[in-house]
Order: sequence, then structure tokens, then C-alpha cells
Amino acid sequence: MLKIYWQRIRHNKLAAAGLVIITVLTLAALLSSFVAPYDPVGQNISARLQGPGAAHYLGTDDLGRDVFSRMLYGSRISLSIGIIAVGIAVLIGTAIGIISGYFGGKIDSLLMRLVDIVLCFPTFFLILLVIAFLEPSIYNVMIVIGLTSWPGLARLVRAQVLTIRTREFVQAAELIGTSRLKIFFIHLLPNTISPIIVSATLGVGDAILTESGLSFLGLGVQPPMPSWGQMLTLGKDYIHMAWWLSLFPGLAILATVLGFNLLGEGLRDALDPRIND
Amino acid sequence: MKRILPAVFALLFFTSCGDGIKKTAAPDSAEPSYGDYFVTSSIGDASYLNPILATDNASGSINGLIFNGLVKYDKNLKITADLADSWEISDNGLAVTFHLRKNVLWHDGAPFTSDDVKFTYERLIDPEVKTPFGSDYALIKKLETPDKHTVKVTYKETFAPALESWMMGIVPRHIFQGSDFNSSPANRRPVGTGPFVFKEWKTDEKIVLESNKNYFEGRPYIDRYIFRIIPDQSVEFLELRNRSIDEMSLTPDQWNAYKEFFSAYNKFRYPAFQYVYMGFNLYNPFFSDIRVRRALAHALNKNEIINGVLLGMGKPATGPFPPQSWAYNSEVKDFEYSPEKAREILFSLGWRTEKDGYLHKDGKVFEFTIMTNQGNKIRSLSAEIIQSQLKAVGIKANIRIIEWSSFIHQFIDKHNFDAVILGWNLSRDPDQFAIWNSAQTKEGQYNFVGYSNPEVDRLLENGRRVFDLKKRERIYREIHAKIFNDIPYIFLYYPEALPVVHKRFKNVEAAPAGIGWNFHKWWVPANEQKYMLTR
Amino acid sequence: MANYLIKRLLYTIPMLIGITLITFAIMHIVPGKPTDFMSDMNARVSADSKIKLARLYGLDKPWYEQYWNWLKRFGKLDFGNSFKDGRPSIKKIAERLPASLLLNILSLTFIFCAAVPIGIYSAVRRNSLFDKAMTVFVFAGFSVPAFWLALLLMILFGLKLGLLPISGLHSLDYSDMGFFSRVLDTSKHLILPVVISAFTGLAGLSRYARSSMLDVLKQDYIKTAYSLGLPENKIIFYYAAKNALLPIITILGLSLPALIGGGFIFETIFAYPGMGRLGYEAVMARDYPVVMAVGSIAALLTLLGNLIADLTYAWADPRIRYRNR
Amino acid sequence: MNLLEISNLSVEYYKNKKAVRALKNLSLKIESGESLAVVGESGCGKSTLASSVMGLIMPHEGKITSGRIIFDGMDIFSFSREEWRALRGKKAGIVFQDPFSSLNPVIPVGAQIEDAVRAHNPELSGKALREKAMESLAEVLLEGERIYNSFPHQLSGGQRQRAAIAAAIANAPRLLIADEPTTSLDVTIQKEVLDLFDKLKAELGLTLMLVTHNIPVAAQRCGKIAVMYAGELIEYGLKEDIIKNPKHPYTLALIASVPRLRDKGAKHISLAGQPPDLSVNITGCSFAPRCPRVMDICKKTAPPVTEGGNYSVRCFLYGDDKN
Repeated sequence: MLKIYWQRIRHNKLAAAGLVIITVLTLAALLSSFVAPYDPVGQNISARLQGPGAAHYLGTDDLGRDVFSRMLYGSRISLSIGIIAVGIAVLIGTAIGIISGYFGGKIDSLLMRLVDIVLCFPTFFLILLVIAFLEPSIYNVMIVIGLTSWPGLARLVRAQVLTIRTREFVQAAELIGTSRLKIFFIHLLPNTISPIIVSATLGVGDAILTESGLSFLGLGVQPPMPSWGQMLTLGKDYIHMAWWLSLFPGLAILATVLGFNLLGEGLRDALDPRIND
Repeated sequence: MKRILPAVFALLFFTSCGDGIKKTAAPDSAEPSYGDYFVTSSIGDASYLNPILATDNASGSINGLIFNGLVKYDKNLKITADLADSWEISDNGLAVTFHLRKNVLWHDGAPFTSDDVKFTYERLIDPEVKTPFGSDYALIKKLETPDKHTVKVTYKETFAPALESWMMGIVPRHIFQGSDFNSSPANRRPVGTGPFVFKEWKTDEKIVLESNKNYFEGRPYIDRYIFRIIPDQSVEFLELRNRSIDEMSLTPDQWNAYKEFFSAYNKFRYPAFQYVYMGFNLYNPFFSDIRVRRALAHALNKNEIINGVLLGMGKPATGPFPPQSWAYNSEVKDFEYSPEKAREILFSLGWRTEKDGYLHKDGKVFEFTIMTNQGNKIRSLSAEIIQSQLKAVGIKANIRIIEWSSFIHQFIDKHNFDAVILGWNLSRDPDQFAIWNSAQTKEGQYNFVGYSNPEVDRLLENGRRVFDLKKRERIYREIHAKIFNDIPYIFLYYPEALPVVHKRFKNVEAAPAGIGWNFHKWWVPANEQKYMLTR
Repeated sequence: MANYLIKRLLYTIPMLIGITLITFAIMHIVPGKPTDFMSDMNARVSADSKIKLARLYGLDKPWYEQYWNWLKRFGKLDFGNSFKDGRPSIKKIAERLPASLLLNILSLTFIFCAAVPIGIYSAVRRNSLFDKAMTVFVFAGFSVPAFWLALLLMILFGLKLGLLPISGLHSLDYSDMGFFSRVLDTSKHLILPVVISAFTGLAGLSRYARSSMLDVLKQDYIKTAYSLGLPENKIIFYYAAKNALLPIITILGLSLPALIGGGFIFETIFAYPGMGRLGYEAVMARDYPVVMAVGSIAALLTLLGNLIADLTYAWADPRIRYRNR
Repeated sequence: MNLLEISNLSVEYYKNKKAVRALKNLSLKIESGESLAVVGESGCGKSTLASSVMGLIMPHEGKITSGRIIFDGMDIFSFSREEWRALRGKKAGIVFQDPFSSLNPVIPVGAQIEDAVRAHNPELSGKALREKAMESLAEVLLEGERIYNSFPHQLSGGQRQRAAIAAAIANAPRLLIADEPTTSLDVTIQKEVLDLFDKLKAELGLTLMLVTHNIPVAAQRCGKIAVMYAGELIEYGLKEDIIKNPKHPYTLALIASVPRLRDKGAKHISLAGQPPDLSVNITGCSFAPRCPRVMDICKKTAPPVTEGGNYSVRCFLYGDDKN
């Protein structure tokens, strides 16, 4: 089964390209401490705003910090924002989706009203509200993005659970008295995994993009910690005199979010059971 | 944070500059001509076009053009006549009598009288009016208007900064009477006495003023003043490069950017009336020892901070008054930058460098947190540089950047911090009682570092009581030296203002009061005029 | 139908209360007051003045009491006055609504006009070069940080080529222009914002159109249409597209809240006087009444949008429209 | 005269990037005016055959790898797009299994029929189009107005199938292919629809190709029967020959599974196993694994086709007969 999916991804050139981008990104994030030529927060005022060259591959910023090293470390931060935020969203969304779909009735309608309320909030407005009123920090960014992006997934999972619940193997499991937790984890979860994987992949890209938007508004990851969004926002103010400060983070965000989207779409195709006929 | 003065661009000041930058746009000998627009911009929209209610910079700069105070600062920061022709101070220093200018008309044609001054004063102290400026007038015992053109203010005690407080814009009684002051429509369609008349306000887009043909100091040469709202700084700069705005205050990096950007602009450069500091929590046992603070003072390289943050466009600070103020004490010599000295002092206190490169004592690292507010890049950059300078000495400084409101309430007001980086924008009068007096340490008050020196307390009291400038000068210079020696703050730097103005504007002169003090005398030669007033 | 409508409308009330309560709670959980911005760390403002300001703004009461007061006024459709300039919040919103509507409707139209053909054509030529190029194109639009792209295009078209104005909605001499110059002037100012917001918003709709179309093309009735010898254009653009686009109608309704929620970053970079900026600035200045007004109107619009989406879908799809026969 | 001549037709489908050989070297003829039933289990390729004739194998589904189809003297695989269009609906029509999915759900039934007429008669005015569409509805025994403006979901299953037939015969094609036309209908309605085919055949002189898995239906309604298995034609002949005297063991088993057709006393023969996986190349007879009379040779060599007049069979058991 997995082999078939893998083949489908490999045959989908765009998805493969997405996978390559994400792999490179992950490697950059994992290896940043070995690869980075400079300390990402190490300042050198005398070497500020130097263009790309042999000493600094991607130039230096307004405090003389090496942009290439900051980009590498930034990948770590941007990626962890994406992954943790999505992790939170998946956790909540899946739990609510499964509980809602499995129990139905009052619990279902109560949870779905909650979903409606969260969905009715313009997401970015909510994120803005929370972050503006709390201390802006990488953790708050992760948590808030996570807390606001689960309802879509909850609906997907719920729909999936609704169709599975009536299948024989679940009914049989119930008859022989399998515990609910076991039913959740053994029967329901594996069968809802593909929409979760797809929306998680797309979600990581979204979260990275949201962080850059928050950084633009001054509410993202705070310095000196380098996130791409924050580097881009800094670069924006220097766009007239130091183009490299915005170009590289901008392209990195573009490529990464694009990569996650292409892979996500590819996964959607590959995991779509309808294509099996 | 922002001290709004009812004077145009009042925050700007002038000192000598050595790099060929113009002090003034060449005074043009030709006869000034009328016409053209002046386009400027701001990050935020104005709130109230009413000097009593407005607290933001945007409203402040517009109100300065529409309203006049009784007095104002001249270009050399001497208090001079505005709506008041002249004034005298009683011998005991308790009463000030203003003689108002006659024949001044409000923009709607009504005559300006002492009733308007009385009305303005009553609003300032009215508990129902949403003004934060009431405390300046709390010391007033009574305000009398013996006739249409005389105002006599009597104080409960002598209060030297009183005159400055009468720079507050005077609002028209006849416009506001009978309506709720806080929500009057006149707060969006102001009627003043100033050189410019309100024309239109397109929310979040622009505010347009037109010249006041009947201005008592003569009709301004420029026909229209347009205030555009451009919320993003890089876009604002883009508009400047596109020459679609005529004036902008630059960041040091913008100032240093390619020359051809500015071929059409005159650049001005002078110290602003403000300073940035790192303040210590003196209640914190860590910092209550002055030797520790002195060590830190030696550890910081202010010039590197100024070069890094301001590209050298600023001066190292030694005390709470900027160098262009008469209160500044030039004899105060700054701490020598010497990491060795810093380490020596700390070693003598028992700190030892360990393998990790940091100083340790009793199993603890020398570690503290520097806080500053979110949204101020200069301050967070300063924090980052300080962090790395302290690291070189073996001190581990963490940085925390916190949203303004939480910063004030959870940390500043509760004395819940190690060190903060903040700045003070200063009034021209050196009275800083609220900042340094040892009693001003309650929640919401400004001596949040907990500075206490009985002698400084006494000097601060005296400074407020004496009108004589020579005596005041002595008092404040002493305060400067004492505060410097006590190191409640490390005074980091005095930043500079870096405005550029389009070259076609003549008679632009940077003086101690900045460049905008004579805005109504700016003019554009007829053949260089860019915009035409169509009617 | 009427019953259904009434039920739906009643159902929005608890939702609205829930949403406004959350907004209100978030704002009041943290310490600090909106008046701080005018008074804190300003040596001219004494502690007494601060207390006075708080009282005048009604901030001295506990938050649930403030919320109850707010709710009572909300019942009378009174959103209170802005703390920033003392004007009614609803007036401030109304002032910016036309500009927001103009931009959003234009860009939505653009998105529809581009996304639907792209989606249909990509589905018909699935896996062709066109399909792949469009996939990358629309996702690139989604992935690029909008403010960065905006700045780059401003530099290119505004500064370097001098073809378009850089920011704002009107030229300085707008009020002196004749009707046609005004239209031309506004259009020039709108080109960049509309194009960029359309480009960055293209992905959702075009991918939706594509997958919807792919589903439809697999249906038997498409085979039937071919078997009857219908011209291919008619099959694709009428027989298939009509089915594929039905669900898209609902998106029209669902994009209503974007009129408020979408513009924070966009309107800031373009100095565009719209709702998003109002909301953002209100949040940053803790202008509670405006934040609450924007929040509850956004929520109302979302609820309304959902309702409209359902109704239009029911109206457009004969399977639902004629259900009762 | 042969209206349709299929020779050596092979078709492949794609499934997970693998080729599935849905038709293998299939040859078949239909004479003008006759009715032929194509029978076999599901998945045997009979629907593929129907789609091939109409050119309805979509490029993403699969492709014709070899063979020729001559329709009314024309080689249809050499057709241009326009020629195809002229064939479909005009000269040949097809009716699918599920009338619910074969009619467009968002277009009124009348308009769909009208579109079919318009496609081949661009010169007709709106009124004339409507008249022809009405005629066609009348032909399938549906009374006009109400049906005309209805959407498919408003009709019953039988009405829908009639409407689909009306669209298919709107331009009086010579060949009508009915692909399992009654499978999804109620038993009572099945008969009505089949009766309708008889009526159309008689009135319009249609040539009918009825694809079905239902042997009794085939026996009742058609003159000739073609039996398919695993993409191959295994037995073909007159209805009488096939039903009374089936030769291929598979046909035998098929007929024996229907009690009504089974000779009294004959045993029910049950077929073990499943039809073969068509994505794998089969050596020998594809029925061999299930065949009750399998011989060694069946597993090694593909069986020859034994032909004679209106009859053919593909089996080693009968290869000798001729020799």
C-alpha cells in the first residue's frame, strides 16, 4: 500500500519537487549548527549591510550578522513554528472530530457549534487579537496558530468517522466489548489518517506564511531569534539599500510554502481512495 | 511617551554638523512668492484635531498649524509671544498676567478674547474632559479675565515651568459651547487662530489645510498643507524617492542611502530633544550595589551602540538633559569604556570567570534580563548590541520584548524587572521632578527604578520654585552631575533628527527649535511650483 | 423556507454572543487599558489623570460588567464610541466600508474570472504542461508573502517605470478632478492592489474549480453528452462547467467575511483606507469599542455569508430547488 | 450487409500506472437490422467494447492498441474529431446502465434532448428543435410537456431511462448500443424498457447491440449472441445455437446457471474461482484455470478460433471438429 503511494508521489513531478524542497529545508534545519559559517546572532557592526560575496554568501544585515547563517537557523524556527502549530491543530482537530463523529447526538452538536464559532472568526483577526494582547513570542505564535486552525480538520475527520463508524469491523469491535479508546486508536484513527496527513502538510505551509504576516505587523518571532518572516520584515525596510535582506528570506518563504502545497496536493491525489477505481 | 508641544515640529533642534550638510537651505534673496503645496506624511492618522484631547504625534503636528498657544518657543528656544503680546510675572512668582494680542480672529471670523483662554483652562481641569494634560494646571489657584485682552493666572505655589504650559493651544469657546467637548464635531473640523485653516480630513488617507489669509503674523506663502497617512515606513520612503512627498524624517540608514535618492532634497541633521537609557531596578539586590552598576557602565561601548544603531548619528549621553539644553552639564565626564575595569570591579566582588565564559559566584551565573517594549526597533537593536557587549565581559544578558501595555503594567509598575531600555522625550523645560523624585515610585509614576537621593530631591524642588534662569541653570547642572554619579540609568545616547525637505522650499532653517518653527514663512519660487490651487 | 430562515437567524444569536464574549474576554484577560497609550510614561500625565481617564472611558468597572453594558448597547445596535477619537465605531466602519468593498469586489471578480477558466482548462488538460504551469503559478501566488510582492511591484511599476501610483486610493488633487479623471485616477490606484490580491488569492478557487471539474468529467453524463455528438466546447463549458461551478457559487457567500478579515497587511502596505487597517489599528491601540464592533460585524458577515452560501446553492442547484415535487 | 465490423480490436486501460488488457484481439460483426446481445460477467470487457465503437474511451482511461472498426463502410479509427462527432448521436447512439448518472442533473431533460438534436441539425430553429425533441419523447412513450421541463431527479428510474433513450434516438441513428440498460431498474420496469427496444427496432429499423450479463434477456430479445470472457470473444452464434447447443464450457456454465434455460435433468455447473487479472499476461486459454474440462494444452497455448458461417467458438475442444 505504502509502496503504491510512494510511486504515485514519485510519478507526480510537482509533488516530487515539493518533497525535494522540504527535504532540503529539513536538512538545513537539522544541520544548521554544522553548516552555518557564522553565529546567527553574532554581530559585527563594522561589516554591516555587506552585499553577497565570498565572505558572506548572502551578505550581512544591519548588525553585520551573516544572512546565510541566519537563514539556516531561521529555517529551524520557521519549520518548528509550522510543525508545532500544525501538531496542536491536528491534535485538537482529530480528537474533536473523532469524538464528535463517534458519539454523535448532543456531544456532536455541541462540538460542531464550537467549530462553527471558531470558523466564524476571521482567523487572522483572532490571531492578531491574541498575540497583540499577549507577549509576542515564538511560543505564542505557535500556540495561537495551532489553536485557530483546527476546525477544518475536525470537520474532515468527523465526516470520515461518520462513514467508518457503521462499518462491520467497528460494529464487531463494539460487540465484543473493545474499549472505546482502543476503537479510537485501532479502528478510527488509522482510517482518518489520510485527510489528516494532507491537511497537516498544507497547514505547515500556511503556518509559515501566517508567521511572516505576523512579523510584518511586528507581532511575530522577536529578535534576535531569526525567523524568515522577521528577516523579511527587516529586509523590507532596507529594500532600497540592501536588496539581499529581503530577497533571500522572501524566496525561502515562497519556495517552502510552495513546496508544502505541492506536496500536499500530491498527497491528496495519492491518498485519494477514489483514484483506486 | 510622546511629549506633544503646540509648536510645529517642536521636537527638532540644531547643533553644528561637520559633514557638509546644510544648516539651512540657502536663504533666497528674491522676493518670496505665494503658492504651491507642501506634502508630508505620517505612519498613523490623527485622532482629535483638538490640542486639549490629542495625545498622538500626528494630531500634534496638525494642531500646531491650526492653533496657537499664549506663548511659544522661538527658534532659539526662548519663550516668546504668540497669542499673548506680552506677560509679566509677579514678584512673589505666584501670578502671571498675559496681555493678549488684539484683532486676532478665529478662522470663522469671530474675535479671539480672554474668554477663550478661560474656556480652554476650564476644559483642561474639567473632570469630564478626556484630557491627560490636566496635571500641568492643577497648581493654578484661579484664572481671572479682568478684560477681553487680559488673563491673570494665580498659582498656589511658585511653579517655574508654568509659562511653558501656556503653549497649549487655545480653543474657541463659541464653537464648543453648548456641545459635549469630548465628542464635538469640531474635533474633526477644527477652528483655530493659526497660520493654516482646516479644509478636509479623509480618514486614513489625508488631512488638508489651507493657508490662513488673515493670519496675524501674515499670510503663509504655501497655499496648502497636505498630510498623507502612509502606514508602512518602507512605502513612505518609496514615495519620497518618487518625490511624491516633500518632507520626511529619515532613519540613519535611509539618510545614508544612495546619493541620487536625495538630489531633489535638502538634508538636515540635529540632535533631537530626547535620550535613550538602560535603567536598573534599584530594588533588585543585584543592582542595588552601585559597584555592579559601575562595572556595567564600564562594560558598555556607547560609541559602538551609536554606530550600530544610529550609524553614528547620535551622541553618547551622560545625563538626563540633552547637550543643547541650558541644563546640560558639560563637565560631566562619561565612564571610560573598559571591559578590563568592569571585570576588575566584578572580580573584586567575588565573581569569577568559568569554563562557559560567564562570570559565576556562589554557583550562579551573572545573568539578568533586559526588557524593552515591542515595536521600537532602535531600542531592541540597542538591547542586542548591549547583549553582545556584556557577553564579552562574561555577563549573560537575556532580552525580552514585551507589548507596551503589559510591559508597563506587569513589569514597570510592579518593579518587576532587572533592567529596561527606554527613552524619554523631553520638554524644553528641564523640570524632571516626576522622574527623579524619591516619592514618585508608586504604581503609574515615573521613578519606577526607585531612585532616591535626598539631595537631588531638594534640588528638584528648588528648580521648580526659581524663575531666575541663572539660578535654575546652576541647580539643574548639579542635578545632572549627581544623577550621573549615582548611575540609576546608564544614559546611552542622544539620537539625532534627520529630516529632508524638498529643495524647492526656500527659507527652511534648522534652528535649536528644529526646522518647522517658521513653516508659515517657507515659500517656493513661482517657476518651481509643483502644484497649483485650482478653484 | 421561511421557517428555515428564522431558525437559521435565531441560531446566530448564541453564536454571536459566544464570539463577542471571546473577543471581550481576550481583550480584558491581560492587564492594561487603552488609555495607557495616551498616558503611560508621559511625564506630563500624573497618576491622578490616568485614573480620571479610566473612569471617563468606563474602564474602572469589572470586565463582565463592561461586557454586559456593551451587550445591552449592542442590542440597540449601538457599538459605542472609539477611544481614539470619540467617534461612533459604526461610523468609522461605515466610512471605510466603501473602499474595502470596492477593492474586495474587484479582486473577487478578478479571481473568479481567472480562476474558473484556469481550473476548467487545467482539469480538461489534466497533467498537461498548462496544468502543471498553472498549478505552480497559483500556488506561487498563495505562497508569496503579499507585502513583499507588493513592495517589489510598487518599486517596479511606481518608481522605476513610473506607470502607476505607489500607494493610496486617490491622487492629491482628486477633489478638483472631473468625473472621468476621477474614475481613471482611482482605477490607476487600484491596479496594483487588485492584481496582487487576486494573484495571492487565486489558488483556493482555481484548485477548487479544477478538482470539481475533474470529478465532473468522470461522470457518466459527460460520456452521454459525448455519445450524443455534442460539440466539445458545449460539453466542457456548459454540461460539465455548470455542474462543476455550482459549489463555487457558495464561495461567493463564504468570502463575505474576507471584506473585513482579509486586509490587515494588504491595506497597511498600500496605505489603503479600508476596514482591515481600522481593525488592526484598533487592536494595536486597544480601542475596545472598535475592536468589538469590527469583530462582531465580521462574525455577523460570516454568519450571513454562510446563510447566503446555503441559499444561493439551494437556488442554483435544481436538485435542491425542486426537492419538494 | 455488415453495419459494423470489428476486427482484432485490443484495448488497454490504465490502473495505477499498469496496463489492463480489457479487450484482446476481438473480432465481431453486426449486420444491418439485426440485434446482437453481448453477454459475459462484469469486467469481461463488454462495456469497453461498447465504448470503443462510440469512441468513448477517454484518453486518461485507456487507449485502443490495435485493430479496426468499420462502421457502415468507414474506418472509424481514422476519424477526425468532427467525423467522430458526426457519428455519435447521428449514426450510432448509446444508452448507459444507470439513467440517474447518465443524464445531466442540472439541465432539464427536454433541453438535453434538444441539444442532441441541435448538435446534428444546426440549421433548425428553436421551435423545430423543440418539436423534434417532443417527437423523440413520444417515441419512447413519454408524454411531452411535463417531462420536457423536468430535471432528471424529478423523474422515476424508468422515465429517466426512457428519456435517455429518447436522447440517443433523437437523430434516428442506425445503430443503438444499449449498455446494460435495465440492470439498475426494477424488474417490472425492465420489461417495459426492453419492450421499448423491440418497438423501436420494429418502427425505426434500428440495429441493436445489447450489452448484458443477463442470458435470458439476451435469448429473449436478440437474434444473435456473443459471449465474452476476459476480454475475448469465446463463442458467437445465432441465439438458438448458443442457447440450445452451447459449446464452450464457459457458455455452458453460464446457461446452466439459469434454471429456466437449463435442460431438465442437467446439472447446475458452478464455476469455481475468479476471472483472471487482466494486467498480467496470460499464456494459454484465459478460462483454463476455471474450466471443468481443462486439458494440458489449454494452459500452454492460446486456443484457436473455430468458425463456420454464423458461428464461432474459441476452444481446443472444438478445434478438431473442423479438421
